[in-house]
Amino acid sequence: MATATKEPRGAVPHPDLTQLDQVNRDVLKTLGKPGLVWWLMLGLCIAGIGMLGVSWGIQIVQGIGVTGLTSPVGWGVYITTFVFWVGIAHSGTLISAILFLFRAPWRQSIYRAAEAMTVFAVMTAGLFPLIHVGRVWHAYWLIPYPNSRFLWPNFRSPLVWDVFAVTTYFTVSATFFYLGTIPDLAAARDAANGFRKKLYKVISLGWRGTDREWHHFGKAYIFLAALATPLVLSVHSVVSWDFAVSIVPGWHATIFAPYFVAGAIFSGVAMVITLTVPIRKVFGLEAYLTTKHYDAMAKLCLLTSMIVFYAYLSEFFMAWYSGEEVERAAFWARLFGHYWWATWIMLVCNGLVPIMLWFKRVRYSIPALFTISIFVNIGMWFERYVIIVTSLHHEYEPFAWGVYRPSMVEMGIMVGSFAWFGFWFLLFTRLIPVVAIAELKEVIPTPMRGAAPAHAGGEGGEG
Amino acid sequence: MSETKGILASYEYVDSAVNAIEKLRAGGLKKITAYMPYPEHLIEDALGYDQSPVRVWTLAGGLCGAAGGFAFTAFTSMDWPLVTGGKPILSMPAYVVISFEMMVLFGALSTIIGLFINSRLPYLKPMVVYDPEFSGGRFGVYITAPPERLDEARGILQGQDPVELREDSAGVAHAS
Amino acid sequence: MSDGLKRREFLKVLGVSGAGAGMVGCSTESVEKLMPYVVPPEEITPGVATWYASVCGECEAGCGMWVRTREGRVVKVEGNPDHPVSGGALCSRGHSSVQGLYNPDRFTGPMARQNGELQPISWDEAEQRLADGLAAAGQHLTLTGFAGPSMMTLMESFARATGGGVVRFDPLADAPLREAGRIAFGRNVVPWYDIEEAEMLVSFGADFLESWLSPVRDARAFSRMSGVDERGSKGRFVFVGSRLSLTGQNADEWLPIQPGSESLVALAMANVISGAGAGAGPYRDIVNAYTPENVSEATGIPAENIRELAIQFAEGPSLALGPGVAGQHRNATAANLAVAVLNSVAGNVGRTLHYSAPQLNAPAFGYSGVERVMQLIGQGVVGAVMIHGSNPIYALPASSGFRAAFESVPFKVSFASSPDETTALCDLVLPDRHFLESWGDSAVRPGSWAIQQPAMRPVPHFDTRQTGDVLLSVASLMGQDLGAATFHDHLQSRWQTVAASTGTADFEVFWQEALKSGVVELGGSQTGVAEQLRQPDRALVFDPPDFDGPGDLHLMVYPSSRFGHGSQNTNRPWLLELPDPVSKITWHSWVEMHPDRAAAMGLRNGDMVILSTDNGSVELPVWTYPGIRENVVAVPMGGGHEGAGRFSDGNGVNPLDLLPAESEALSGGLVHFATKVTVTPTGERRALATISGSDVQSNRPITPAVALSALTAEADHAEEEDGNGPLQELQGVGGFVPVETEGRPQDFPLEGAQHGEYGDPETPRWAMTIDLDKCTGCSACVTACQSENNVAWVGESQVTMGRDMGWIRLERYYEAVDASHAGPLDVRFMPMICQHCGNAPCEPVCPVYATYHTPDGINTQVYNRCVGTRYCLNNCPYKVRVYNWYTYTDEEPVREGLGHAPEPMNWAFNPDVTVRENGIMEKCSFCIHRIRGAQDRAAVEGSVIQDGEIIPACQQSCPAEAIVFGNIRDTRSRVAQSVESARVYRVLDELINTQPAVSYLKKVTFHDVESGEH
Amino acid sequence: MTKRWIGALIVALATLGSLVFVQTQDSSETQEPEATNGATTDVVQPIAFPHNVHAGIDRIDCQYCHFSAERSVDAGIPPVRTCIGCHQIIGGTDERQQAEIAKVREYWTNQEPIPWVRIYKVADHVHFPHMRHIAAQVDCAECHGPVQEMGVLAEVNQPLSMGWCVSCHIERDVSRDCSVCHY
Repeated sequence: MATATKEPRGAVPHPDLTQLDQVNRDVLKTLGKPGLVWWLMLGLCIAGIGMLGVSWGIQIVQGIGVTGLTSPVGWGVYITTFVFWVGIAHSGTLISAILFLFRAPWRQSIYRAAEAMTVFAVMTAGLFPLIHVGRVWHAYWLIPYPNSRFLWPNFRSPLVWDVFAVTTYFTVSATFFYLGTIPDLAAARDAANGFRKKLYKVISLGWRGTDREWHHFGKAYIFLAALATPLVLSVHSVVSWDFAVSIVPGWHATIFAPYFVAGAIFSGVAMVITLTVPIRKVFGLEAYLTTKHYDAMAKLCLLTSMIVFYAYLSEFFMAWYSGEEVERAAFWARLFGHYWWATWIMLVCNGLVPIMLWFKRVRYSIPALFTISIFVNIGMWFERYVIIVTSLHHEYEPFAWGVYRPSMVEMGIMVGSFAWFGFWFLLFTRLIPVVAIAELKEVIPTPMRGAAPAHAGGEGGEG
Repeated sequence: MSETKGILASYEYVDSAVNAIEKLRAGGLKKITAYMPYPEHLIEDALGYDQSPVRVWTLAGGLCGAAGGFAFTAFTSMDWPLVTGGKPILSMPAYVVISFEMMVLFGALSTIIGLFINSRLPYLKPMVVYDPEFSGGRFGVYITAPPERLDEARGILQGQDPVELREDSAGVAHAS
Repeated sequence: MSDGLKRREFLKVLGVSGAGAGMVGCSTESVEKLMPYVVPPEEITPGVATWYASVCGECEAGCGMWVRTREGRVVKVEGNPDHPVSGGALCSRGHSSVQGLYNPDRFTGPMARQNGELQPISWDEAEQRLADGLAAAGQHLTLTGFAGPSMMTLMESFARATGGGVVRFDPLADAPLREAGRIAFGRNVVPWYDIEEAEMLVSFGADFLESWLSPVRDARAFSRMSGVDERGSKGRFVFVGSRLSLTGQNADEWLPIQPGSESLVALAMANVISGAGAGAGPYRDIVNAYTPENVSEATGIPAENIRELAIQFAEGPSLALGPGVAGQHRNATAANLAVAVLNSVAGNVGRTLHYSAPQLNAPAFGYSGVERVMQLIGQGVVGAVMIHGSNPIYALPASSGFRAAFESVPFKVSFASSPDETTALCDLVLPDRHFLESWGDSAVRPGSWAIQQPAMRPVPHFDTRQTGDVLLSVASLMGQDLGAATFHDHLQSRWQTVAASTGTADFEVFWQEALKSGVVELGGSQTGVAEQLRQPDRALVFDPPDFDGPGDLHLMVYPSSRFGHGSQNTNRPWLLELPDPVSKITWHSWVEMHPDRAAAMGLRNGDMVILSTDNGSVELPVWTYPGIRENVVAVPMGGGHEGAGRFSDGNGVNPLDLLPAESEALSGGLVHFATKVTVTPTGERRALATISGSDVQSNRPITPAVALSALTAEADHAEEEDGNGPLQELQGVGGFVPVETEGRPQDFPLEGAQHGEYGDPETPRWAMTIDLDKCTGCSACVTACQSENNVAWVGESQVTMGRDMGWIRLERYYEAVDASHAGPLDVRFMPMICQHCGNAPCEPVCPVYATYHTPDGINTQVYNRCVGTRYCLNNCPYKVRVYNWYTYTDEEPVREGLGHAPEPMNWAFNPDVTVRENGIMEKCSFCIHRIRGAQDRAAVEGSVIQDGEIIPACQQSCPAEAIVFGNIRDTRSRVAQSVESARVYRVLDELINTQPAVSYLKKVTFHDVESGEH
Repeated sequence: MTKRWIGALIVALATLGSLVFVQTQDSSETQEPEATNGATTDVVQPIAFPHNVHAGIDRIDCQYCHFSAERSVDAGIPPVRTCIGCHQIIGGTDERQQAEIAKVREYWTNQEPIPWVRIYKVADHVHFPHMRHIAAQVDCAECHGPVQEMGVLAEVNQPLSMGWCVSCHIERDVSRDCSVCHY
């Protein structure tokens, strides 16, 4: 991507975009009246949320026992799905912040969708720690607040780190997201009328696009990006430490942090592809989300897939090379034990399928990418399932070994979480410009009456 | 300066706006507000901005967050000392995680505050001197000047043949 | 002292003591009433436990027990240290008697059958009916299980007075043993076995650690005999039998003989010892005939193994036991006789077993007695049958036709306190009191008597009367005077004579003393009499008996170590959910098959099969077990109850239906081991409700052992070798150099963590040592812990999922188990409890400090703080943390089939321990309430806690005396000294440096275990 | 533009509300259903027992009736015999007293326990050993208030919240180890 940054403005992939206000017209029309399909999907999502609610209700009333969880497998589908969504949440900020700092010119048209995905994914992930605890009515004890008992949470516990990491990540990425939308909301305001105009008026904070606004906006944006970048890396590192700081064979590995971050970006980018392909079709944004973008994302997928696969292999190698009996047994069980199928799904989806991305033809074929991205999403969910469940079911104490089978309630909640995510994302597509209008204008040719001034070749993106 | 008047010109092209601004400034007319659909730094350069103070906010917020996070974790574990896993009451490495997260959080939040303060957001007054086109494709230059120099200013703006030229009797844009 | 009962006025409402009644987190009671005493009983202080000495009524062994009561309700039973049998310990069945007392399915009052249904009636009416019924019946019979001497005499005198007879009936009659004693030495008794005296023990299938005679006493004696002592000497135990029971698994060597060939091995040994029978007196010819060579064919054991064994046996002092149920075949008496002969020729009679000091269980008629009863009924002589303390309909094989005979009796009466298969047929039920509510006595051997006294007023839910009292009043209704108004008087009058024999002047004093200590030792049981063998007066067949049916799969139906013969007292969740010590299966029945045999038939664990004989068939799942011969399948007794209560009904099958109804020719005992079965797979499967995840250790240092030779050679070196064995191995295959495990139990907390209360060197560090060379895997500790700590039972479905809640997981690992030939046997037992690690992995991961380390070194769990993230469970390498997946302690089950505590079962909750609710993690707390209680007392009295003053429930109940608990910082404490042993190790410590407070002492084997084997 | 302020207001209220919720959750934790925070009570006892008369005017020692306080976890409720011990003779001055005392005698003649209504009770997961607090010279009144002045026993220091216990333990510098009370 570093190569892409040095390309002169305009060489980037919007050859057929010349007019600045054309961008407004194209993008803002996505905010028009939603069609039947949209309503159907929204209904579906609401139904799904209903299922989530009911399942959770049953669990709260009867007890956590309605899950398939048992000893020794104390964590299962819930934590799996939690990690999955946190992972998904990563590519958003990655694309908007890191690629921004790297001046990757292909980010502008996708980062809005990616960031929205991030925010909603964290919102989804945030549900699971609550769903997962045995006494949810006491879950607030994890938050450090002055109370009548003089009690504080235990800051040595990775779960408390999680609380901080995830909430921080949510706050920052939500802020980042909102900040980026302000100028576009203003644009929407100027185009809209009636109720929507009032709405946008409020949420665009009276943005006018004056030099002063833009000046500070740009700086703030850079600093936020600079802060968000380490945050992205830290959040999934912290999540990985939930496992790495434990002594469970299969969890207790130093490679976990980078391995999880790579995995997160991998799944995140795949999810961006999965989400943007339909948007592109439905809203006819081919001019904005061009094959060049997908090529770039595919490359990112390929890279991270290789990192992740390397991590898998190195884990197996370390298990063998350490000669540590328990470790070896755990990984043997992972490959050929009770959960072999999950492991092989993971290896195929995350290691083998992405190999196709080496071929340019595949990278430039939207349907192919869409299919692969689906595979990757499935594979990454199973990666977490494998890490959590297979490690726990085959630990130190042979007499205590046991297996875990997810229950209907868990499945209901897991599926419901996708509905919950979808619900917010659908709202987003109709309320907020899915492509960053203002920033996109930076990468289409500047309207010049005369010859462009000598110094007009500077990089875009720098606000 | 109630008698001050303002003129708003909106341009199709960046360089028109840039030239207008440069000429105005050359003529000592400095009370300029530019409108852009996107951060066009040719214009910013023309207006001659230096570093934004927002970065100070970021730094301050970050430092406070980090320090606060560390102090808080340390305080809570000394407040009711309990040994877990044979670890020291003050398990510094664990607390680093918390203070890092706090640094990012407070850094980010204070950056936003800094931004809002510096760029006068949210903007609450009615948008008299504004053109919806500015969020679309046009570039606006708004100048306020004492009455005796108004014609000069108008001349310069006209010189870059604007799409539109609007007189503003109140000069609100610079009241903020 | 009939006012003795009034003095234990019961507080009518629970929860007076605060804890126990409600749930963690939320207190749900509405306005709560405080019910004070009307007249305060001197010995009861609210909030302080009161103890009563009594005798366990669960089996004939008659263990003396202490009953702990709080505010007048029984909350726990424990062994009475002064009692010769229990010696302070108690088995699982004994502990579960509390659930018998509070069993919700007990009869709520006397019942009479009206138009087919048992309807409640008043006691007066009930007694009147009984009187009339008996008067009308003419001849009547009483069929009774075991009962104390006073009760027996009363029943007999009642029978005499009212024209009837008493038949003492026991499904597992020891008739053959007695008959053998009579033939051999002219003593028709069960001899006193002094296992402790022996250095070489051979059991011919006698399961003396679980169901044979007196398990608790024998377990203690056995562990003392076989446990290695300071001098490094250790008794050897050889098991001769075709199936390894729990007892068998404790053997050092196993001779897997052909079914029914015990007598051959015994005689062949006798042959070797007695010099071809020369020393066998009247048995010389018999013994002479059975040389090891001759029998090796029929027994499947090579001659040299038998010779070797015989030679070791001859060295003495030795002891041969049995045969137990394995010998209950058509030549049972001969088999018992063969063992008697063996003991005799080895010179053990009068040394390690004493016919002169027999165990005074009232002689039981075997099955022949029942046959006689059926005969009389058939002749129509018997107009009424009374059932007491037994459940013949269940306990007798269906083929016996007893049911039909019993039904034909015009007037059928039962004294059972809770419904069972027999009461379902009775016309009149006069529920007896539970033994914890009633008077009684026991005499287990000459010169030692024990009193059974009521520990509480009868549970108010059940309007019961002690059968003794009923008999007396009925007798008077029938115009007979049995010389006492109440059973209490009858008992005292009998004890007058006991008092007299001690020469005590003041009986009242004597009586009070007896009530306090619970046992009276008169001494005078004379031992050391070496009886001589007599000329046999019966025709004897020593050869293996013939078995009915085709094929080669011999069916062994053995008494369960949890339920005994299982015809009674099975309606108890604690027992039903207690993992069987051998199979580790709970709730349901199973059939044991050798893995090879199962594989040959294409069967795996959990495959359903139909066992069928000429007498019947049952369907149950397969459990493959290497400890059983390929030509034997085994099924435990006690399953398949109908109408015996909500918990036991529908669990498993009753294997007795497969047996022929036949009494052994010489003794009249019921023949148990007499048939073969055909096994037909149904193609169905079920998940076994087992707690076992793996039967082998997979090269982990969980239960390492040390060979006796290595230990005695140079203890320290052996220890070194062994301790670092795993590390050296690991380094052998590359990388991995583990951290040095600094930090012994007494070193907690290490430097960094010393702060405030944690810094004080004066604070104790509680620690425990468990001697795996003594542990017999009997699982008494599991139930004791469950009773003491309000540990919930969860139900079959939950156990099947792996959600069992036992705080003690008694692990069982096979090291060397080979049924194909005689050789060393090595089964390791490991009571896995919370290790209270100094570096506990579970603690730092808890986000809310719900688990942390107390200054006195306990890894504690604050139930009400727990939010239930289950992270600690994941991070516990020992997997000793159990989670409340549901609320298992409500009166109603949260879902069908889940654990619950219906009224009055919740009366058994220990008020000192919080009752947990859904979503909370729990685990062994080192019985912290006992520690805190002792500290409270000490603080108030200004005294210092002595070593041994605080005893956790598991140590307290352990018959094998394998557990030691105490403050390890006190160098004089037993626990501190025990960790000095050369055998000491801590589980997984050198792998993950958890620094447990629980140390284990390695099992010692006679065969070589290469250093660091695990 | 006022819209935005309304919005802000709503957000603020929401946050405040949730905090309040959390705090209330917090105290309801140890709250007894019958407990009220004031020093009054609406509990009706079977017998209008005046503590002020017995403990105040008559100066009867608390542990004369609450007999097990110094040697047990429970303070103990006086058996009817203790009451009748005095009230055999003492019949009360005015007829209100006489009426109440008559009830006591009635209970005694019927040999029935008096169903007192419980006032003080810690949550079930808390173990409060009275004897240790007596041994530590903690005056009964420190927890139970000036009983000797109460005609009707009122609930002071209710709910018996953990914070209340802990602050006293901190004050007296005694152990705050969780497992002192929770096991």
